[in-house]
Amino acid sequence: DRPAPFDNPGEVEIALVRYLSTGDFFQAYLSGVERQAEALGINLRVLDSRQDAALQADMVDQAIALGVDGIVIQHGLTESMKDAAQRALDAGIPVVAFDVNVENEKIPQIEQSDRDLARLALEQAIADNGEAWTAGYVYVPGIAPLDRRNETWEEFKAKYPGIDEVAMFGTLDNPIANSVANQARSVLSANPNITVMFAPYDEFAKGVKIAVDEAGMSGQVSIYSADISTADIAAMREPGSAWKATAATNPAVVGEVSVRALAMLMADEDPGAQVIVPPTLITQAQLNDESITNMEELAAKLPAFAHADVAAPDWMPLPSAPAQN
Amino acid sequence: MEGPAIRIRDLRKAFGPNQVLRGIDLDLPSGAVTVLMGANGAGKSTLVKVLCGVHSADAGTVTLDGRPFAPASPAQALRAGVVTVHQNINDGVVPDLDVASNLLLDQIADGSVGVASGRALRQRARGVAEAVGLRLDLGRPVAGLPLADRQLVAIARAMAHKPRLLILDEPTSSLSAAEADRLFALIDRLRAQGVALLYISHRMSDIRRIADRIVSMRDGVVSGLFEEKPLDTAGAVRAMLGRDLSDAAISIPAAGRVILSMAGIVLRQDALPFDLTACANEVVAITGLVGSGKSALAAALFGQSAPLAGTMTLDGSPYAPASPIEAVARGVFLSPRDRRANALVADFDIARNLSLPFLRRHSWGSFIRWRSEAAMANRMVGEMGVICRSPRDGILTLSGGNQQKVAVGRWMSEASRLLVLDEPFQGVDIQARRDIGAKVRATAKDRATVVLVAELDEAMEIADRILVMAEHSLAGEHRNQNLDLSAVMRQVTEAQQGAAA
Amino acid sequence: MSVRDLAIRYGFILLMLGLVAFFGLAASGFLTLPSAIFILQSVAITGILALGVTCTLVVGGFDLSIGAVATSALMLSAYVMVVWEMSALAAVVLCLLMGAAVGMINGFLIVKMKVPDLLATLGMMFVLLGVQRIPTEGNSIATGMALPDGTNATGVFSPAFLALGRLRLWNVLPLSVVFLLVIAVLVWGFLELTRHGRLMYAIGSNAQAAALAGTNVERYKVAAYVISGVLASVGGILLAARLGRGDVASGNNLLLDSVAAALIGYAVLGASKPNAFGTAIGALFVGILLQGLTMLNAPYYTQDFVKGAVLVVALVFTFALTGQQIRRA
Amino acid sequence: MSVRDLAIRYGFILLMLGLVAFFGLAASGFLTLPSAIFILQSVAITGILALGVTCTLVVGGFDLSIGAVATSALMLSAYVMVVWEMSALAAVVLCLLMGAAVGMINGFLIVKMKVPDLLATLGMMFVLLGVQRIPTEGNSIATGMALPDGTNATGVFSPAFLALGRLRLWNVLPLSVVFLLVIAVLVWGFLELTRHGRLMYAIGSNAQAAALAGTNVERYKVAAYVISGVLASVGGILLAARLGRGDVASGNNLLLDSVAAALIGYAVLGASKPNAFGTAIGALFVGILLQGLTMLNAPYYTQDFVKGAVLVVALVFTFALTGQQIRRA
Ligand SMILES: Nc1ncnc2c1ncn2[C@@H]1O[C@H](COP(=O)(O)OP(=O)(O)OP(=O)(O)O)[C@@H](O)[C@H]1O
Ligand SMILES: Nc1ncnc2c1ncn2[C@@H]1O[C@H](COP(=O)(O)OP(=O)(O)OP(=O)(O)O)[C@@H](O)[C@H]1O
Ligand SMILES: [Mg+2]
Ligand SMILES: [Mg+2]
Repeated sequence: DRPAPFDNPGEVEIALVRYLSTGDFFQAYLSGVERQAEALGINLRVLDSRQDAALQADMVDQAIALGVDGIVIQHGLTESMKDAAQRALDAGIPVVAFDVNVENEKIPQIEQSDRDLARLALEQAIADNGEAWTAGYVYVPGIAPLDRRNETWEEFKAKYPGIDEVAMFGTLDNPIANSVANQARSVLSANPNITVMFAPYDEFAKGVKIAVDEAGMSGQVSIYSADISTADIAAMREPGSAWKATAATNPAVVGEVSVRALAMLMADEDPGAQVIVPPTLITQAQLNDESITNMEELAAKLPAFAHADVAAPDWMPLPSAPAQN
Repeated sequence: MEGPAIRIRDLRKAFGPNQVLRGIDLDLPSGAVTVLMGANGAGKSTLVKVLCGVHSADAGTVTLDGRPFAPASPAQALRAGVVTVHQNINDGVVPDLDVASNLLLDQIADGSVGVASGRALRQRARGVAEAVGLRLDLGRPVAGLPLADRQLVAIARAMAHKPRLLILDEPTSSLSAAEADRLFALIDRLRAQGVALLYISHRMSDIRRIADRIVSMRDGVVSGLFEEKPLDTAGAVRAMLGRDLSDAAISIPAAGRVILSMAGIVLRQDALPFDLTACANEVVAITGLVGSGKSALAAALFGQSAPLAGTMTLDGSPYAPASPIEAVARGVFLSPRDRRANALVADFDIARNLSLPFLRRHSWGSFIRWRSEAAMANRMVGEMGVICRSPRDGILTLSGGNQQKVAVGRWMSEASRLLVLDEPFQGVDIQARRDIGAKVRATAKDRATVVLVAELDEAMEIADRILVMAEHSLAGEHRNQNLDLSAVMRQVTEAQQGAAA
Repeated sequence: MSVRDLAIRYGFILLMLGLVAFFGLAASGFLTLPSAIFILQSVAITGILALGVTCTLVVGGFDLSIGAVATSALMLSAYVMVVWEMSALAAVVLCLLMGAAVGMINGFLIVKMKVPDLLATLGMMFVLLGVQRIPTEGNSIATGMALPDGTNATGVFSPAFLALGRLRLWNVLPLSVVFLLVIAVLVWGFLELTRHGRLMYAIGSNAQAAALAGTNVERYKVAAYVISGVLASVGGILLAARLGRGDVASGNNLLLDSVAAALIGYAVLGASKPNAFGTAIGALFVGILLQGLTMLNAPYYTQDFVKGAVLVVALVFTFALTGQQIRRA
Repeated sequence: MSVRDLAIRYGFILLMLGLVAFFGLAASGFLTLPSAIFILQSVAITGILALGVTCTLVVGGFDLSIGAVATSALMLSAYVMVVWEMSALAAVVLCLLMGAAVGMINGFLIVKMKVPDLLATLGMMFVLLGVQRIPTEGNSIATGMALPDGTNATGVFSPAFLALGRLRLWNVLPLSVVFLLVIAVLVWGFLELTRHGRLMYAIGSNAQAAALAGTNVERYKVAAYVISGVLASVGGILLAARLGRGDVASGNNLLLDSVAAALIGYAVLGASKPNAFGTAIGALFVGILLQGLTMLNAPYYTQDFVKGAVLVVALVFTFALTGQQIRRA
C-alpha cells in the first residue's frame, strides 16, 4: 500500500549529513530523524562532520559513493554545500536540507523559521513590558540562525523606537552559559536600569538568568529567548524566575519532518519548496499553570509542539509515541 | 679487627648486550681512601651507580658492615650512609633553586629539614657551606654559578651527611688547586673519623696526594690492587691500561709566522691589559685557576663577547668577530669546556655530532652528502681513538672520555687558522689524554693552537709555551723546557693571594 | 634596586593597577565592591583550574586534560544527583575521586609508561570528552530528562549542592570566591612553604639531580597530576553548582583561559617560573580585563584581541627586561 | 633486531594496518578508492598544519597560534576577494605574507624578547582571533554581505581560487591532497635531507651547542615559526577554497587535531622525536579512525573516546617499550 521504494523498506537507506551535533537541540533532532526512519522501516546512516564544513561537503560525496537513496543535509554553509548537493542530485539522489540554504529549487528547505521564533518572543516582550524599555541583547554575529533572529530584532527596534538597546554582548566560549553569565553580570553592573534581556538562544538565556539571579535583579529584569529543553523548563519555572518566555520548535519534530519530506521526494511526491515547522510560544505562566516539568509533558500539553502536521501524506507511517525530547 | 666496611663480590651489570661490570671483587676498608683508576669506559661510574642505588646489579653481592646492601633507590643508599658526589656535576645541583636549598636538598627530601622558614633553612645551609669553606650568597639561584661552585655545592652536601661510605667520582674535575686542597683536607678529616672513601680520578696529582690504596679497573674487572707504601702508581696505570703508558716527551719545533696577535686586551673591568701572540706550528697552553679568565679569553677569540678594549689581528688583518659564525668563517675554532652543556647534541649519533660545524662541507647545495659525512666520521673516530661500535652509535652511549674525544675531534676534522681548546681533557683518562695531545701536536703545523687548562700537568704534556693567567690577565710566560714549577705555581696563585689579602 | 629591577618585579602589578584606574574612570560602577566581588567570582573557576596547571608546570609537566576533567565533573555531579538521585555529598565525593583517578592515570602514563606529558594528557582529554557523553548519549542532564529506558529522571540538584555555586557569605562573598582564595592560599603554601613543594620545584628544574638526592621523583610527579585533576574537578563542581544542570561542553575555553592565567603568572613579581601567587594574579588580570571591556560594551572579538595584545605586551615587558631565557613552560 | 625493537619500530604502523583491516571487514565500502581519497582529503588541512607544528617542535618550540592563523587566512582571503574584489592570486599571496608575518612576529617575540614559546603563541592566538573579526564586526564574509558603509559587497570567490579546494585531478585526486603530499615530501626532505633541517634538530636538542658550533640559532628558530605560519596560512587558504565563504566559526578543531597528529608522529617508526613522516602518518591515522567510525555509524562522542583511547594505547605501547624518556614535546 506504500509507494515505491517504501514497499520494500529494508532495501532503502538514507543518509543524514550533519554540520552541528553537540548539544541538546542537535541530539533531539537526531532522535526525531531516527524515529521517523524507524517508522518507515528504512536504514539510516549518520555522517557527522562536527562543525567542519569542508568535511561535510566530502561526506555528501561519500554518501553518493555509498549509494544511498536519499540525503538529509542538516545545517552547514551555503557556499560549501551548494555544489555537493547538486552533485547528489546529478547522481539521481533526492536531497532535503534543514536550516541551510543550498540555493537549489529541486531541494526542499526544511525550516524552523528563525524569524518567527524571534517575532513570537519579542511580541510577548512587548505584551509584558509595553513598547518602551531598556534592553540588553545577546548576539554573536556570523552564526546563521542567530543572524536571522537578529534581523527580526532590528525590525522590532525600528518599529518600536521606545526600545533602548544599551548593551549588546555575547560569546560562544564554552560552557556558553557560564561565559555569557560572566558577561551579563558585567553588563548589569554597568547598566543597572536594564529591564528586558533578549537572548534568542537558550544557552544565552540560561547564562543571563544566572547573572540576573546572582545580581539579585530577578524582580526587575525579564528574559525572552528562543529554543527550549527540559533543563530550560526547570530554569523558567524556578520561583521568581526572570525567564518569562521562549519561542521554540520541537527539534525532534523537525527531525521527523525532515525525513518525511525526503521520503515524499523519494516516492516522487512534492513536499513543496519550503517545509516550515511552525514555532510555539511557551511562557512561564503556561508552564506553571499546566505544571509542565519536561519536554514530554510539554509535548503532551501543547499538541502544536508535539506534532507538526506537515509533510504527512496518508501513506506515511508516523512514529508510534509522540515526539519528546 | 673489624672487616672492611664494604665488601663487593662478583658484581655484574650489563646494559643490553654490553657487559659493563664483569665480576667486580673489591673491599673498601674504613678510614682509608681507595682510589679507583680505570680508562674511560672501564665501568667506574657504573660501579658507583650500583653502589648508590641508581642501577641495580644483575648479579653479585655487596655487604655494608657485614649486612647485605642492595639499595633500590638513591634515597635508600643515602639512608644507609652511602653518599655520592657524581661525575656529572649537573646531576648534583638543581639550577632553579637557591644555594641553600641545594645544600640541603637530600635532607629536604628525607624530611629532616623543613623549608617553611627561609631563615632557619639558611642558617643550617650556612653550617654546611662553611664546613667546606664555601662562601656564597645562599639566597641566589644555582643557575648563575660557575661550574666550580656547583661542584663545591654538591661536595658540601655530601660532606654534611656523616657518611659511612663516601664516593667521589672525579670531584676535582673543575676545581682549582686551592679548592682541591680544601677538599683534600676534608677527606683527611673524614678518613681520620673512620669513613670509607672511594675516590675516582684521572689526575695523578690528586692520586698521589690522597691515595691510601689504588685499585685499577679494566674492562669491567679489577685488574690490580696496590696497597704497599710507597704506592706503585706506574704499576697501577699499567694495570688499568693493560700496557705501558706512552711517552709524552715534548720536543719544541721552530715556530712559524705569527697568526694571532692580541694587543692591549682587557677582558673585564679593572683587569690589566695584556698582549698575546700565537704562531703557526706552535701549541700555546694557558693555565690558571678556575675563574682566572681563561674562558673569557676564549669567548673573546670566538666572538661570544668582545673584549672591553684592545685589538686582535688574525693572519695580519684585523679580527673582531661578532659571533661564533664569523669566527668559524675566519678559521678560528673553539672546542668549549663542559661538553654536555656546550658541545654535544644528545639526540645525535657520533657522526652527526662530528659533522655539526662543517655540514656545509658535507652538503651538495643544501642536501647532505651522507657518504662524505660517513667517511669523515669514520676517519675522525679512527684518528681520535673513539671507542665505539660504529659512528652511528648515539653519543650518550659513550663513556665520558670518549664523548670528550668526539667534542674535540669535531674541530679537528677541518683545517683551521687558530684552534682554541678549552679544557679539552675534562674527564679524559690518562692514555686518551696523551693520545689527544699527540694528535693536536701532530696536526699543529699550519695553524696556531691555544689550549686552556687549569691543570699544570696537562699544560706540560701538550704545550711548547705555557702562559699563566691570573685575574683575567696574563701573569707569566714560560718555555716548556726545564720548567721552573715553583715560579709557575707562584704566578698562578700570587694574584689570588693578593686578592685575598 | 635599579629601575630595571623594579620594573621586572612590579611592572606587571603596575600594569594591572593602571588597568583598574583606567576602567574606574571609563566605566561607572567598575570601582565598586559588587564589581570587585563579581570579578573574583568570574575568575573563580578558571583560577582554580589554573592553580592545578601550575602544580604540573612546577614539576616540568603540562596538563591538557583539565578542561575535560572539569566538564566531566560537571556531567558526573549532575548524573549522580539527577539520575542516581544521590546526595550532594555523594556527588562531590565522586567528582573528587574521578579527578584524582584521572590525575593518577595521567601520572601513571607519564611516569611509568614514559608517554610525553602533552601527549598523555591530550589523549586523556579526548577520552574524557567521549566518556562524559556516553551515559546520556550526548544530551545534557536536567531533572525530567528522558532516560534511555524510557522513564524520566526525577532526581534534582540538591540545594546544598547549588549553594556551592550560589551561596554568599554575609550576603556578599560568594562561596566560589572563598574556594578560590582558600585553594590559592593552600597551593601557595604548599609550593612555597613545605618541603614537598620545594622538591617539586627541584624536580621541575633537574629531575635527575632531585632523584639522586633521594627524592621520589615519580611519586611527586603523580601527585602533581592528581592535584591538577582534583582541582579541575573542584572547578567542574562549582560550574555544575552555578549552572544547575549538566551541560554538554568541551571545556576548551576553560583550558585555554587557565593555561593563560598560569603562564601570565610567570611574569608576576619577576618570578620567571610557575608560581601560585602569580597564577592567582594572572587569573585576576584576565578577569579585570574582561569585566572592564564588557562594561565598556566592547564586542567579544575585541576582547580576545585586547586580551592577547595586553598579554603579549606585558610579557615582552617582563621577559625582555629580565633578559633570561626561562625554562620551557 | 629483537621482537621488542621490531615492536618499537613497526608497532604503530601495524596498529594502523590492523585498524584498516578491521574497518575493511566491518564497514562495507571502507576499502575503496573513493574512501581512501576521502580520508586523505579529510586530513589534508590538519596534516598541512601539523607539518608546520612539527617544524617548531623540531627546534624545541611550540606554536599554539596555527589554528588562529588558518582561520585568519580564511577570513583574509575572503575579504580580499569579496570586499576588495581582488584576484585569486592576490588573495593567496596576501595570505601567505600574513602567515609569514605572524611567524616572524612569533619568532621575534620568542627569540629577541625571550618570551616563552607557549606564552608568545598563545597571546598571538588571542590577538588573531580578535583581529580576524574586527573588519567585519564578527560577521561571516560572503558575496552580498552588508558593509559598514551601508553598501553590499559585490566581489566573488574567483573560480581559480575555489579550484584550489575543489578541483580533482583526473576527476579523482583532489588538489588539496596533492598539496598535502607535496608539502609532506618537502618538509620531510627539508628536515631529513638538508643541512638546514639537521641544524634545526641540533637546535632543538641543544641550542647552546648548536650556537657554539657556528649555527645562527636565532635565524633558524624564526625560520621554523615562519614555516609554521606559512603552512597554517596554506591550510587556511585551502579551507577558504573548500568553503567558498569567510566563515568565522570554522577551524575550531584545527589546532588540537594537528597537534595530536604531530605528537602521534613521535611514536611512528620509533622516532621518539618530531618528524615529518610520523606527522603525516599521525594525521592519516586520525583520518582513518574517524572515517571508519563514521562508516560504522558511531555517534560523535564515541569518536572522541575511541580517538583518545587508541591514541593512549598506541603511545603507551611505543613509549613504554622504548623505555626512554624523550625530550619534552
Ligand atoms: N645507561 C647506560 N646505558 C647503556 N650503556 C651505558 C650506560 N651507562 C654506561 N654505559 C656504558 O657502560 C660503559 C662504562 O661506562 P662508565 O660510565 O661506567 O665508564 P667510566 O669508567 O666511568 O668512564 P669515564 O672515565 O669516561 O667516566 C661504557 O661503555 C658506557 O657506554
Ligand atoms: N653562567 C654562565 N652563563 C654564560 N656564560 C658564562 C657563564 N659562566 C661563565 N661564562 C662565560 O665564561 C667566561 C669566563 O667565565 P669565568 O671567568 O668564570 O671562567 P674562567 O676564568 O675562564 O674559568 P676557567 O679558568 O675555569 O676557564 C665569561 O666571559 C662568560 O662568557
Ligand atoms: Mg665515569
Ligand atoms: Mg675556562
